[in-house]
Amino acid sequence: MAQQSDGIGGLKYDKSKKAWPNEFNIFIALILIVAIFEALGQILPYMNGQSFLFDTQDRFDTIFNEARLRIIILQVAIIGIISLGVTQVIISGGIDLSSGPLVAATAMIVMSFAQTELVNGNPNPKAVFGPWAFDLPIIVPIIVGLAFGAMIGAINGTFIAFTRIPPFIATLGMFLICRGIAQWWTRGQPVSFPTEAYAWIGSGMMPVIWFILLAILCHVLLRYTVYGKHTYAIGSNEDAARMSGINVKRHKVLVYMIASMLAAFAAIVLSSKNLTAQSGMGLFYELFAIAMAVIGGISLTGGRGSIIGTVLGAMVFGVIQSGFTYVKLDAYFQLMAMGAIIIGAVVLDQWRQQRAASRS
Amino acid sequence: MAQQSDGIGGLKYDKSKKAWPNEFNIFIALILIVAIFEALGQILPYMNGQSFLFDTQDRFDTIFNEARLRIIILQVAIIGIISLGVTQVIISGGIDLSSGPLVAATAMIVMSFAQTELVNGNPNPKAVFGPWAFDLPIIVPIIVGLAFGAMIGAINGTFIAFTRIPPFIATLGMFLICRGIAQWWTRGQPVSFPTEAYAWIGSGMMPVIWFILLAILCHVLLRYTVYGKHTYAIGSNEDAARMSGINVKRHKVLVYMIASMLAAFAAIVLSSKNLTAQSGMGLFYELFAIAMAVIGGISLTGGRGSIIGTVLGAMVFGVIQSGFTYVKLDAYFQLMAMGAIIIGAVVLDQWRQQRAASRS
Amino acid sequence: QTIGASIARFDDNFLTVMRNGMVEYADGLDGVELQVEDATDDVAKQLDQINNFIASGVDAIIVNAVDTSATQAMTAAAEAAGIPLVYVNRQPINVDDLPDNQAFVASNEIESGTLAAFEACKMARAEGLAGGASAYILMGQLSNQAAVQRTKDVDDVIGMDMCNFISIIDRQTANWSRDEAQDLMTNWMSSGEPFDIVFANNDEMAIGAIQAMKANGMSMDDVIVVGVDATQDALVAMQAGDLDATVFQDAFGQGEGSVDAALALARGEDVDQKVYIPFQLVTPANLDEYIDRN
Amino acid sequence: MGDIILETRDLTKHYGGVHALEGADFILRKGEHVAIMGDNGAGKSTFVRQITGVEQRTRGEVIFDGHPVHFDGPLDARKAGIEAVFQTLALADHLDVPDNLFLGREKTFMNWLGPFRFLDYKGMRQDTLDALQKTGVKIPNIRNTIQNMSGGQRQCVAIARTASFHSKLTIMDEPTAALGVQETAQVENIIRTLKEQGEPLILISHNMRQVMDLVDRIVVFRRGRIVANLNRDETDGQDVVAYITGAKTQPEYDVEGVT
Amino acid sequence: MGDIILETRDLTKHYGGVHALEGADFILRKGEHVAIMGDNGAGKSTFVRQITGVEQRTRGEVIFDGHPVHFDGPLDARKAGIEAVFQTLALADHLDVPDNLFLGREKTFMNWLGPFRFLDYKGMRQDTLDALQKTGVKIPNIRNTIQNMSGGQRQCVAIARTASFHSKLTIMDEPTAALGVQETAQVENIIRTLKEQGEPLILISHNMRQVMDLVDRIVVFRRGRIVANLNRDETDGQDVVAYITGAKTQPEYDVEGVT
Ligand SMILES: Nc1ncnc2c1ncn2[C@@H]1O[C@H](COP(=O)(O)OP(=O)(O)OP(=O)(O)O)[C@@H](O)[C@H]1O
Ligand SMILES: Nc1ncnc2c1ncn2[C@@H]1O[C@H](COP(=O)(O)OP(=O)(O)OP(=O)(O)O)[C@@H](O)[C@H]1O
Ligand SMILES: [Mg+2]
Ligand SMILES: [Mg+2]
Repeated sequence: MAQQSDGIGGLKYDKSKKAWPNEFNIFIALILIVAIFEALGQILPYMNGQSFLFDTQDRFDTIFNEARLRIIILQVAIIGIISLGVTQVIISGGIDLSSGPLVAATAMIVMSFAQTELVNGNPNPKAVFGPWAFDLPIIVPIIVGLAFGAMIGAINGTFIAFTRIPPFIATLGMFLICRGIAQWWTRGQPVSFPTEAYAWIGSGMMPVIWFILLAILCHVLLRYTVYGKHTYAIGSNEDAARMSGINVKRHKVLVYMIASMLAAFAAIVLSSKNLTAQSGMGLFYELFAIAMAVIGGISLTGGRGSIIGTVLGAMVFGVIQSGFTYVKLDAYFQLMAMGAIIIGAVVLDQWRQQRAASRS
Repeated sequence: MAQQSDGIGGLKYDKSKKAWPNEFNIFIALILIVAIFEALGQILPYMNGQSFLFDTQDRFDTIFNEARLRIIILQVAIIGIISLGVTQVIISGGIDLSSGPLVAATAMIVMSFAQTELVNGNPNPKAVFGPWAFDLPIIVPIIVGLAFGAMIGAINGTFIAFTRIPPFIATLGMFLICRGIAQWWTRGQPVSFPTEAYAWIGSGMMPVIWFILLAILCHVLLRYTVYGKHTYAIGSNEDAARMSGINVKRHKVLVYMIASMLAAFAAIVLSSKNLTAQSGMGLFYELFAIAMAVIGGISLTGGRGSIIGTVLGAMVFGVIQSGFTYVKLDAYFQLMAMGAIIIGAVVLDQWRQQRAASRS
Repeated sequence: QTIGASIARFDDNFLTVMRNGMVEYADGLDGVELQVEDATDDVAKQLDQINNFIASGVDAIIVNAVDTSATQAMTAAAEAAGIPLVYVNRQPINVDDLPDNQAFVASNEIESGTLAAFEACKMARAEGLAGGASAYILMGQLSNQAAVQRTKDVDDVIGMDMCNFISIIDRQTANWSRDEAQDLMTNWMSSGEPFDIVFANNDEMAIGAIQAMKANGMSMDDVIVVGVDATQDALVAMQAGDLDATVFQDAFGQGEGSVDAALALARGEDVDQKVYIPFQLVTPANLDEYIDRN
Repeated sequence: MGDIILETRDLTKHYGGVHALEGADFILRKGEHVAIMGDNGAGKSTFVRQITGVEQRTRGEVIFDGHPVHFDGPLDARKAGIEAVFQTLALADHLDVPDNLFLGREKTFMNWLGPFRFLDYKGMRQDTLDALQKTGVKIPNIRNTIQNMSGGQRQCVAIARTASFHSKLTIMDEPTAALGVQETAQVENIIRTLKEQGEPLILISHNMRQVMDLVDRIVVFRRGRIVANLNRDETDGQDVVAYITGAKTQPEYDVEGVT
Repeated sequence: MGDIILETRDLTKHYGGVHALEGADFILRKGEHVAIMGDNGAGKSTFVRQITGVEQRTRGEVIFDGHPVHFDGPLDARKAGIEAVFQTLALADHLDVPDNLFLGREKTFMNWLGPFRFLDYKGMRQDTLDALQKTGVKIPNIRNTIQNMSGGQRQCVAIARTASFHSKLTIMDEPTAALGVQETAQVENIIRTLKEQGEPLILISHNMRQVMDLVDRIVVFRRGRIVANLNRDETDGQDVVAYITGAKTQPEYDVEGVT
């Protein structure tokens, strides 16, 4: 892009002082956290010089502890997928608390349509429906799940857009409703034994692949399409967006639908990965999905944030969780340390932003 | 107040069209919900014409089913106390997610200082400290609890005010930290068997009395003191408040301290009522405390809301919970119905507000 | 040797006793390091924790399953990494086809609810209620397997000819919590319907119900209250004559047993793949045997 | 009739007890430029908000281009051909200048993607520079977010947005309030161009010189009512001020109770 | 020296690559009224924000009342005796007029209660009416929230707030931009009263007539730099415009690179 052309009226603008992207801050925080764990491995006597990221026992072909690298991303991929949708909702000035229970409800429903007929040669003991629902093609549960997610999102969005109730309340109500649906579906009984095709969706590193693909898609949507621009505009100033002729109501419905469909897809991957659906699944996922986005630099008042940030935010969680197990931190202290690190990462981000803003 | 004096420049102002207070809407919603339950009692065949609020079996001196009236308030009194503080935080433009785990942590700590020496004549099997901590005067646990609450609140407030991190993140971090403290304090063991004096605090209808007293106090604080005015001003426009010369940082710390002290007091009442403290206590209390305030008409973007609204919001929850048991609703449907009612109450409120705004 | 353990929930009283059993026992052994993680009732998190253990290269893993139908994926993960796995306390769904280096030390959940409910039924008969008795059920978290199972046990017991004089007025969840049970019981009582029995899915809720009934001026001689777990608080309540029956499960012993099994598997030794630990009924009659055990 | 682009009959807006606008009968002919003047709080902006559907009126009729209209929101009004610069400017603070200028009518490609069609950033940037040039404003970097712009820069963006698109009626609520000497002159030029092109305009302004320079007719509001309808050529500044302050009221607007 | 109330030396503010204010040397004497003029985006508001501590400057010195100062925020500035009307007005939208007027210095009783002292609503309401009267604004109901006020009403509230309290220095950033003819005249009266009382003032305005009427001296900003310092009596409108547009620059301010 030609440099001169960004100013008008002949004012000077010093390009060299361009503020660096916010995502950079969180990236630094991530490196820092990894470095700390790596250092702890060397310092703590009981760690016997184990390495966090590197392969000190020659278990893998490369110099990295590949199992560690895999689990770091794998364990946040599913909440990460949810977080992609939550990011869009928050940028549009809303919030979505219903994603955790929605995951549970969707998983229960979807699994009922993904049952296999025979388990180890015996009849499936957990089937929810009759024999017609055995060994259905994999597309059936996926479509059912996405449709259910779209429906919940549409309800959320419609209430928020058309009755103007606060998103916090609409989605808190949906939180309870979805948890109710999840428990009612099989009266609390878990649903297991999916078909092999279904089990493939969340097997191995597949969750990570889905996460990356969807992250790219959402990034493009937000940055390069009208959909994204309007999402930012509504979050920045809803009245202005309306006065500028954006159909704010319709757009909000769309945003919540996309978010809920992502959560529903996360539910599919989750139930496939665990080979079971349980009505208690997804506990606190909504909070962690929001936290990932916020660590990624999103503003909860809307109008700012990015998918790249959210992905980095998810990575922070992944590193923390793995790191804690690695340094054998007591579970009680894990909670405390995770709380402290979340606060610390955002403090660092804020501090850099402020310094950047006041830089000469 | 003289009517003429509220206009300036001789403009006409039609006093008769004064908009009624927002709290009125939620009051109407409350009446409506009670009426629905009362009607269900008459309609549903298995209810045998039982009444929700009235004494059809001549068990009480008055025409009311006094047991019902008592439990309606009793079961929300403790979350209600938390909600009083959350209300102030939200009015100031913040949010407090840490109150639920704070209740757990405070209860654990406080109970350790409220142990009795003998249980059924046997030595107390749950004592956390040595004999020096047996049968301490009741003031000791209370002061320890409030001091702990004040400390947590001060930390929350300090981070939010001085490092400018979003309140959502600061208090989410504190959420994890407090849950960690609660579990670490006794490694997850519950603490029971308090002294008789301590047991008095939450016995019988005492929780309701505390709730009412504290609600009055908070109402006066918010409506009639400088503290309250500044809280509203900061929530309405933080920059304006700062430019007007309010010490925004100091004030925020104060608001979070008050909120956390209220939550700590709620923990004292709760552990006394239950005669036990457990690390899992207070699950979802933060969400319900926020929901009560929002149902009471608070705006999550700050600057608006009132204690009267929050108290009415708490009552709505109490009525719903009692009503569900009364009509023997299936547990699965309870969750769904509660979600629907929360949404419905706020929709009603919004709808009335909009009608009031566009009234001719 | 390093053992990684994932416990379903740290906030659970019973599991806390079991966990402490594991920790204390491991502390006493030389050269054994036990790392305990909290799965916070989240199946997915539990699977991630196992994978983290694998990444750290532990010698054996102990799992107290959040959801016993989610054990297939865990078994597969551990098997692929070649690390021994021991299920404790809750019987995994794939118990019959565990690989050689996996085992379980657990109780059969069906027993616990049945023992308590049946004892309540017998007591009611003894008190001359055989002509008809009404009861409430306090359920645990609906998403939790134990809650679903124990509630079903009650239904099964009152479905038997001997106990079908009992009718259930209402069943609601109090989420394992003493506080919610208190409020729920008070709500029930405010309708004024008379009742004779309270079945609680765990002791905490039984105690909550007892507290509510006492606050309402009811005599605890007139109601039969049964719970499950035999926690300290419950046994004290039984001493005071408030609680009528509960069910004891050797939490401490299970904890120790699981560590032993894990160590043995890690050394490549043969172990019993299935170790059942029976539930035991606790009533005021045999209360003294259990008072110091959990 | 055919030459009337906008007419309001008995247009009224009450906010609770505040009678912000009371029985406004107003006519705008095609190609005509009319100024609305009046004290602060006289109801000028309220009048505009009722016409553009930002708020729903208490009673009265709005007839636009021959048809009675009842816009649900500014989106409808714009679709019908009304462009407005609101006093509150209506800009999205976290977006940059091109984004704001094209908000709601972005240049795009691959339009078959519906709401997910792609943005033509390059095209919009070039058009933005052209549009801003006309207002004479100086902006060091149009990629900066609007929240970092000075008061006058913001106002110029809002004006450029309106001026860049053809419309049947343009409404500007105090467009030059925050503008400097040069920028004001430029915006007045934009308005003159509109006049030449025959596009009708409603201009709200407190600037007597500007009004006298630019418009054909002046309508004066006082305390929510129209109190005068003056041809520019038959009046002067002092006369208009007399109507604004209440020293005079035209007989046809002299309703009982209005002083 | 003793008669200088405010001096800035090399006051500079960069926002990233935007050089909004560059090396401003400025002097204000006690009792003096100075106007700052300049195009949109010239850096006038930025200058005010650095003095009052709303933002932290990139470099330079501010000497107020004989002492170098470095205010952490407007609270500090106000405590030191600087009252300012900001261009963004800084009002709390959900509060009513008296609340806004007294924000940060409420009338109270039972003051020993510290932050929990009680508000004297009655007293504040009366004082509000008196203060607003001076601005000539009309407001139907001062108990309405600020968000429901018209642009001019809001501005009058902000001015009344500043004018109600004595100070060592008053700064007004485009105070009459949104005001009607009558209200503007009233606010100009307020400024004259300040002059009579010997209170110094910095007035930012784009209104040439107003500036010529009211102040002693005019300082012109262009592209972040001061380019002229003119005594009112020795200049005229055309001359000032020449400095604003860049047709002229005073030799002492002619730095290389500024055009
Ligand atoms: N939403 C609202 N609620 C209550 N009163 C309102 C509302 N909006 C405007 N008003 C009142 O209506 C009256 C007219 O306001 P309006 O904004 O139309 O004035 P205006 O003529 O545009 O003034 P200005 O020149 O200051 O912009 C004012 O007294 C104002 O306080
Ligand atoms: N926070 C900021 N970040 C980046 N640039 C800024 C920021 N604030 C102001 N600017 C830029 O600094 C320059 C000076 O702005 P300033 O607000 O001081 O102008 P002004 O002289 O007050 O103009 P006006 O007459 O329009 O109010 C403008 O080009 C503006 O875009
Ligand atoms: Mg206006
Ligand atoms: Mg300015």
